[in-house]
Amino acid sequence: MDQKHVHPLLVKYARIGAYKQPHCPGCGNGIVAQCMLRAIDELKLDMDKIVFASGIGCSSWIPSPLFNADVLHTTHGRSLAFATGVKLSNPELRVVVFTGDGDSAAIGGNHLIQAARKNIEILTVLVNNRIYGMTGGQVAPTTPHGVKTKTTPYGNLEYPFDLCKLVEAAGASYVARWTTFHTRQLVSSMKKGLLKKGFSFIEVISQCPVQYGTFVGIRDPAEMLHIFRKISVPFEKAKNMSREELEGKIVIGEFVDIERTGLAEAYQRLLEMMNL
Amino acid sequence: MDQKHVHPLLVKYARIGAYKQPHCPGCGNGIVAQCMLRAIDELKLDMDKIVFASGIGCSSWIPSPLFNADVLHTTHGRSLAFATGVKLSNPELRVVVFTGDGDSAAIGGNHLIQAARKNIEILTVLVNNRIYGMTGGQVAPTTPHGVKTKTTPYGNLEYPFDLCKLVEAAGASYVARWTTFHTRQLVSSMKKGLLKKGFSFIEVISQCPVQYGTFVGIRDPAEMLHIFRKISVPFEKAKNMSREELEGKIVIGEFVDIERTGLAEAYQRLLEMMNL
Amino acid sequence: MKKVRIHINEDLCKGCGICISLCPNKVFAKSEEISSKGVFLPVIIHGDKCIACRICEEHCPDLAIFIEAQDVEK
Amino acid sequence: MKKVRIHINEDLCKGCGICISLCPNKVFAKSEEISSKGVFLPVIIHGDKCIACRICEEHCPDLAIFIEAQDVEK
Amino acid sequence: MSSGANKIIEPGTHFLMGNEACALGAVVAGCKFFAFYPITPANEIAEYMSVLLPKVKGIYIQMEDEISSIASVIGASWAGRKAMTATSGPGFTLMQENIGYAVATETPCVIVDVQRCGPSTGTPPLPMQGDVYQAKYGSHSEYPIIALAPSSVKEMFTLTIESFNLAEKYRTPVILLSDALVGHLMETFEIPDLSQIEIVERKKPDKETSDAKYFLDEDVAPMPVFGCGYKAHVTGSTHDEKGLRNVEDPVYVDKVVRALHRKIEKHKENIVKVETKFLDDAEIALLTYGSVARTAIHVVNQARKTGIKVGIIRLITLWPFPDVQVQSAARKTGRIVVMENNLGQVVNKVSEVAAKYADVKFLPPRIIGSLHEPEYVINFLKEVY
Amino acid sequence: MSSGANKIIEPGTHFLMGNEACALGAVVAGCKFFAFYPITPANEIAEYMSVLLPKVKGIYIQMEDEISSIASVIGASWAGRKAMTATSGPGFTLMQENIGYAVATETPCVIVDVQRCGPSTGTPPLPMQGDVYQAKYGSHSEYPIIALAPSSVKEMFTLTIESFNLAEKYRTPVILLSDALVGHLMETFEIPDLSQIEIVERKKPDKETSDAKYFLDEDVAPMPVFGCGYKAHVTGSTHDEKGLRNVEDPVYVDKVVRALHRKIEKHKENIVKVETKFLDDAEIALLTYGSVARTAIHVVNQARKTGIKVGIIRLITLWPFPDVQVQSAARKTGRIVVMENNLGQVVNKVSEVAAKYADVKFLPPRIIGSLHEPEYVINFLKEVY
Amino acid sequence: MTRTEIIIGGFGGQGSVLAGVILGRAAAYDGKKVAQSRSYGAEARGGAARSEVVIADEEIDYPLVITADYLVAMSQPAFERYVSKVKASGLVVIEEDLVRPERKLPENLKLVKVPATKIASREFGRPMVANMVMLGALAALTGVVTIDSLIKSIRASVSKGMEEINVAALKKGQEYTSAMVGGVHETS
Amino acid sequence: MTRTEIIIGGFGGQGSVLAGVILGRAAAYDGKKVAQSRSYGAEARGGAARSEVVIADEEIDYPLVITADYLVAMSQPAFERYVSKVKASGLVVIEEDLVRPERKLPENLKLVKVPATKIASREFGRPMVANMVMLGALAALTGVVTIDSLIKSIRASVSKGMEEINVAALKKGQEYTSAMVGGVHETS
Ligand SMILES: Cc1ncc(C[n+]2csc(CCOP(=O)(O)OP(=O)(O)O)c2C)c(N)n1
Ligand SMILES: Cc1ncc(C[n+]2csc(CCOP(=O)(O)OP(=O)(O)O)c2C)c(N)n1
Ligand code: SF4
Ligand code: SF4
Ligand code: SF4
Ligand code: SF4
Ligand code: SF4
Ligand code: SF4
Ligand SMILES: [Mg+2]
Ligand SMILES: [Mg+2]
Repeated sequence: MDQKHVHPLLVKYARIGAYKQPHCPGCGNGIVAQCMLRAIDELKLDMDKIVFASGIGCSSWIPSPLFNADVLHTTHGRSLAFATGVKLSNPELRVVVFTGDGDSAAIGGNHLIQAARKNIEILTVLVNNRIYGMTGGQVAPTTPHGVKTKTTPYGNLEYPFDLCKLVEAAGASYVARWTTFHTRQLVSSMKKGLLKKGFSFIEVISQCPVQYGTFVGIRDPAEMLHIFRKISVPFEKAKNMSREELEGKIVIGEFVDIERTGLAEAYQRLLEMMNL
Repeated sequence: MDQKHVHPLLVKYARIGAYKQPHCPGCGNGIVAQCMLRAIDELKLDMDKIVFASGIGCSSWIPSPLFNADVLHTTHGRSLAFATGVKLSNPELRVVVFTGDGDSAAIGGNHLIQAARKNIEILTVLVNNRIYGMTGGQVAPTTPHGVKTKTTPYGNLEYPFDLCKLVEAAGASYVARWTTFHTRQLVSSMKKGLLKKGFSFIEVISQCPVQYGTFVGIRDPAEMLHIFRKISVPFEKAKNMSREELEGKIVIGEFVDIERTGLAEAYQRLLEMMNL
Repeated sequence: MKKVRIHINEDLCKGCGICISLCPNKVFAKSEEISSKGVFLPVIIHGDKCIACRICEEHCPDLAIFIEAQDVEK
Repeated sequence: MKKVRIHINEDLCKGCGICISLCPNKVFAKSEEISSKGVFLPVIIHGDKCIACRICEEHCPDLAIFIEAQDVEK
Repeated sequence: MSSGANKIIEPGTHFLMGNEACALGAVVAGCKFFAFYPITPANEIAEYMSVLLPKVKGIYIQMEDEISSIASVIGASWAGRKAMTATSGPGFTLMQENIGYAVATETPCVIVDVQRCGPSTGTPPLPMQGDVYQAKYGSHSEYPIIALAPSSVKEMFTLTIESFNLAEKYRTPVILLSDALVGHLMETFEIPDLSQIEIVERKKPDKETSDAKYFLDEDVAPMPVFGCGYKAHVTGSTHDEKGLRNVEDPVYVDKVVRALHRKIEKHKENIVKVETKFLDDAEIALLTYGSVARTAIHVVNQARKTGIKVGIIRLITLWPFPDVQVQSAARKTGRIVVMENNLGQVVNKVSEVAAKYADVKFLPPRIIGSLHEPEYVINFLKEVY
Repeated sequence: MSSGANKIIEPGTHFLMGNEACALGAVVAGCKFFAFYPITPANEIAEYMSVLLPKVKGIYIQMEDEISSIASVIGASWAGRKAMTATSGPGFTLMQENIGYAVATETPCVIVDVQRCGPSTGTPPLPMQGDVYQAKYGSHSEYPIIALAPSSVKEMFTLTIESFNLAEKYRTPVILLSDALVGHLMETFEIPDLSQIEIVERKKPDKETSDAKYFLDEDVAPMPVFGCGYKAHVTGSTHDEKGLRNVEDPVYVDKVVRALHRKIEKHKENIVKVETKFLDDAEIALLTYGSVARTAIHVVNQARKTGIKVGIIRLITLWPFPDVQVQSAARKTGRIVVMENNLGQVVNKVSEVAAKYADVKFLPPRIIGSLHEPEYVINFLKEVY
Repeated sequence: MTRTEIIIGGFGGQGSVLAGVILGRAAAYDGKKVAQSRSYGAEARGGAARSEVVIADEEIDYPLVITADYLVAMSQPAFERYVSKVKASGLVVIEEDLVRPERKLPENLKLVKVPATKIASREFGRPMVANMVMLGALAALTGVVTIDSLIKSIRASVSKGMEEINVAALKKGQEYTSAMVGGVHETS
Repeated sequence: MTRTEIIIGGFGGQGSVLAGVILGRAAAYDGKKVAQSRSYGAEARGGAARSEVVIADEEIDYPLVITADYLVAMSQPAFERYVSKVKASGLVVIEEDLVRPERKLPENLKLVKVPATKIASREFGRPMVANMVMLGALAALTGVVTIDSLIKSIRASVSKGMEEINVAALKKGQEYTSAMVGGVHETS
């Protein structure tokens, strides 16, 4: 490929031969990928000391194969459990998990809350497109009430998770939500998460023009980004809004940012004590 | 057995030949069992229209085989998923799940939060003895920080879940916590839960004199009940206490009590609409 | 006043001692003899002090104890 | 003032139109021709209006577009 | 509960995807509960079920994973509904613990496994026949199972119905072992008048029985339904005929394991189905099943024209294994070539039961994960012939 | 990393439970990561590991379930640690998806399955040998596995070490198929000087290689370790030698499936171990493994005294199946009696490979879930002799 | 036994699979036995998609294409990959602007070029219906299915509201090629 | 081959398993080969518990009891269940207050009664150490292991702080029966 026209972040951080993103045209996952590379670049982190883990789903292809680093593309829903083994084994490695709303809010829900409770030093980026993208548009535990999908032809009878609230209740050290429109805030959150010594969770509301878009009648990815901008409400402002006012809105911002000893560090302390 | 000396609740509600509780002497699970039978008795419910489901663990033996009703003793951690199938299939049945902190806060954590999110009309009684009782005293996701157990010989490095907070964040309609000392409050909560048209969750902090008791050095079940009484703080009072003041305390009370359409009812409405 | 009968079921009781310890009026004591099932049963030592509060009954994990109480004329 | 170069990588671009739609200054338009890969690429129609805000770059899902900007003397 | 299928299905020629035919078959069989977790290449079954079921008062629910999907199916079955789930490889693996529970508790239900390429995540949209042994041995310990292998869209319809019938008749989970090829294939096929299709309904116990034994019968015990006063006690722990747990004495383990096997062994003759063609004068038999049978049938038709005396034995039932039928084919032909889309599974069973009677050869596809090409098979036959 | 085991283990006579011996063996082998979810009858392995590991800078972690236990073990292995988990029936079932992942990604790790009575929850503290086929076929699709069966406390120690050695040598998960009897048995046995025990260390790739191929080697590819600049790409999807995903073309499926099998087949001779006794002049061979072998050895010792010419072939390796050795025993004796604590698993493999050469009979225990009693076996032998 | 085999291939998103389904269903309406199969890339995304249709008068045993009678190629990779599967004297219909057949053409193959995407964009503003243009062309050139059945099939297969535009595109394809019937380009 | 087989049985919680472990470890200290196995009720709870110990000079093949030389019975059910496994001329030691041997006794069995729980309660206020009293009695009556090894074994087996009381209980059992050696009750 003509390197002249290749994005500097790709030249610097992409696996050779993996420049081409594996996602559909206009998919938000690529935006998230770019934000992560930018965060790493701005922090000047060594890619050789980061492990990227992911599960199964479109969002789980963000680092795989694009990122030129150690990449652990695992089974559906289990990436956080794999990542826990990596982090405990070598606490000097930074561990970043990319996952989807099906991957970590459906089948992997337990690993998500347990990782938060354990406060294991992992940054988790959950790309929430409110649908199962990869398998073709089935309802997810994040799909809004009433929405028709491939498997809710008469409308979704269930209610979606507020994932940030859930992860906060489970004990995470850092919790934030942005959309793929809010790339700069997202990069800055990612930088915080990369440096945090505890479990960090960033939910990114993302467009899936091909599946979710089809069901809600908005197939244009750019239009989705415009809508994200319009319906996003900063956390601070949302506090003073009623439940009705918040209907259909996306509350964005940083919800939690506390300090508590992470599990890998606690374990290292134990080892030091035992092996004096 | 000499029926004269048999507890009236056993005569009325116990399976023939199952009068003898399968738990260790002084175990809190029996107290929870009695409270449930009392709640049913006070509400004059028909046992033939209640299904009791449970997982695997000492606490999962509460209805099995004692309760003379339909009992579904399932696999470890999965009782809520089985119960969901029962409830959706026959919404006229009341469904009650007994589970443990290992059963539903470790392996079954996902099913717990999903059931809460779906707001399926099931009453879940989680007996939290802060340990794996049945398997012999290993650390649980509810074991307090620092406690030594069979598998944390140097002290627990992790932090316990606040299960009520977690289930609330997931979307439950009714959430309460009591201890085995608070039998009357527990009975009254159970009555509410039995009548609730949404997901109800009652956490009961319970004594396990044989396993947990051994590790914390309190093997006398009565002493544990006295301690529960002492360290319990009503929710309303706890609101005004600092994090430090609450250290080592048990916050008891009703945390959530709201109305939201349950999933089984929503499904019934859909069926009615479709089959007009 | 109440006429109270305390029933202890020796087949079910596991000798945990909860009833003994929780009774506000110290109605029970622990037996000194081991039963054929290897259990030290509670024995009623102050039956007359029982006020039928049912604390013992409600906290017995084995439903091995219950109170029959009848109101009687004073 | 800035000297700006907009790079569009035709091998990577999938023609999603995000850059076209998000650019505050309408620098791009959609090509009328289908590329050999079946894609309608963005074309620069008002390159001079670009202020190097990088909104297009940061929102391109395929890292197919980026801005080279140099400060130049006025 | 009537199936209500006549409201939504017309007899006559249909052009459907295998997965859709499966959904239709389920509804015809009286399926009233379907739980699912999305996975390629099984999704179309669910998508169609989500449309169909509410029309016949059935329940479609998407669960948080495959473990809970099969769990809710078992719960639904005890609540009296005919129930099914569908999945593929990784999901089938996750279901195994509760499939074992269903076997142990004698819970009728149907599990469709639309096999894809593995191991692990593998290649989801491509077909393979790697889960044959897993269907029987995927859950720990020892238990019997029934598994059927459809070869066509038509059989996705008929064998789904048969799966329900067997499940209800013998109180057991039944596995429909399809694959990505048959699942995604669209074909024309005929649906007869629904009244001509045999549908088996569950046998319920008399209410009067005081000493109720709902499990581990000499034959098949009638099955109580929750909410009807049976006071059923259902457990995956070792139990007695009343369903009550005994986890002290190996005698009970022995009883459970043997009773579960006896139930299926006893009725094996009624369960097992194979299809044979040209076997009578065959000097070589192609033994095959599922999608691969399509090549085999083609090859046999072609080969006969060129004078090669080859016959076919197509296993419709994979478990319990059709040993009698395979042995008879072995005796008849003396030479068996096993064709399957894997590195050798059914061929092991064939050797086990028939190596004494026939020379058993194995022919995997040229490229695992694809159908055997007719030419490739014919060349192989010419070589060995 | 040095195992550090000499800090905590004295050579000489030990009186330990099988599960404890397993933990000790793991530490001696250099295990530095152990993840677990409690389950009877495997708990003592974990309890001892939680005490031992921190003393040798190892990690003990209790995870939220078995799925995450094996997941974290795989993660730890890629981070460079020798890693193990232990479980029993239901937990082994739940681990299967990720065991398949470990096979597909060529991740060394050890899984101890202390088998208990099933099916389903069954009877946890009692022994059974129900998981033999599951060890090979429990995960979907087709893959090879290595599984060993210890017969004594001593072998819980030695074969745990052997499991690690094989895992590291061949980049594969290895299953130690123990059972509740051997796991909970306490026995005296000797631990030699640790320097006399062979420990295999992982082969790492040269850093210089520009065109790094870390997977699907003709033999066994060296394994990159995370954090060292290898930029490894590890996926359970179908992949090429570089680990990069290709989920379009069946050619890649074929390549993965065959390469994984080739790796084990190629070294089968070095992997497979059986123990034979009195076979030379035997007129009948007892074929057995694991705890049941204890009865068989006893019986053979007794029978020889009464003139019954019976020999024994004890399988130490169950997978890959020792077909050559079994066939040789079959040829020698002409009669094989298979003894195992189930309704017939290894006996199927024996028939498959040896029915042509010997009469194969199956002898389950009198009561499934318990050891064969010596008298029962002797009576059987007298009958068939 | 009559047995006609068709391959339709293109980029993911061009609707090759849907075209195969519509073709198959049309043949079914014509009273034929039909087997239609598909292949596409990983789960949802896909870089390439292919549809195979086998049409016969009797039961179809082997359901995949053995040697194709017709190939419809809407992308260069699809053309290159499948052209070798077309039998001698078979017909290849290509998307004129997306396929450059120069190099890879075996002898005796008949080749027809259709600017389907251009037609679809120009006439309907919807490049996605290029697949129907191609289908119309194929039907007109070969008569493998009747146009009536194709129209019925489109109505039964596409999402509500999209029926007429698809039918119209089909007809455009039919028109574009019907002039050529009997006189298609020979392999160069 | 010398092979001595012992069964120790009782209610769950009486420490039959621990007694077996201590006995086995003591035999190991004596230089013997030992196999000790256990059985107890469902996972933690247990209504009954049993320990089997096989002691030999050579490698032990079959590790379970075939016919017991000695039975230590601390509960009625344990006695009734295992007494038939004791070989003719074997020895049975029973907890005097918890086992009523009247009915089930085969001929030729030697029987010794020890009021172990009473001794444990009376002397130490801890009924749980009755198992050590029984073990002391068994060792004194049979010499199957040395008392020194038993004491060492107790120290290595019980939880910290509980060593001395267990050793003391062992000695009480030893004392109680040592007078009897050679003159134990014959089966009535
Ligand atoms: C055990 C298992 N079940 C199901 C699947 C099929 N599957 C692949 S991706 C996926 C869901 C993807 O949804 P999400 O995590 O939201 O990712 P997205 O594609 O939407 O980014 C599923 C269910 C699988 N691979 N493994
Ligand atoms: C899949 C599976 N894993 C592990 C077990 C073993 N097991 C039985 S009960 C239990 C935990 C019990 O803990 P909890 O739920 O807290 O119940 P408790 O006994 O404390 O009441 C476990 C891990 C099992 N039965 N199944
Ligand atoms: S299906 Fe949706 S989430 Fe997946 S790659 Fe396509 S647009 Fe993105
Ligand atoms: S182990 Fe603990 S929780 Fe279980 S029955 Fe005994 S006391 Fe109760
Ligand atoms: S509380 Fe119940 S079990 Fe405990 S001692 Fe009293 S009567 Fe017995
Ligand atoms: S009822 Fe109250 S007063 Fe009477 S014995 Fe029980 S606890 Fe004591
Ligand atoms: S945003 Fe990127 S992929 Fe989309 S049209 Fe612009 S350059 Fe192409
Ligand atoms: S940098 Fe800003 S102004 Fe320039 S083209 Fe991109 S979006 Fe438009
Ligand atoms: Mg998603
Ligand atoms: Mg617990």
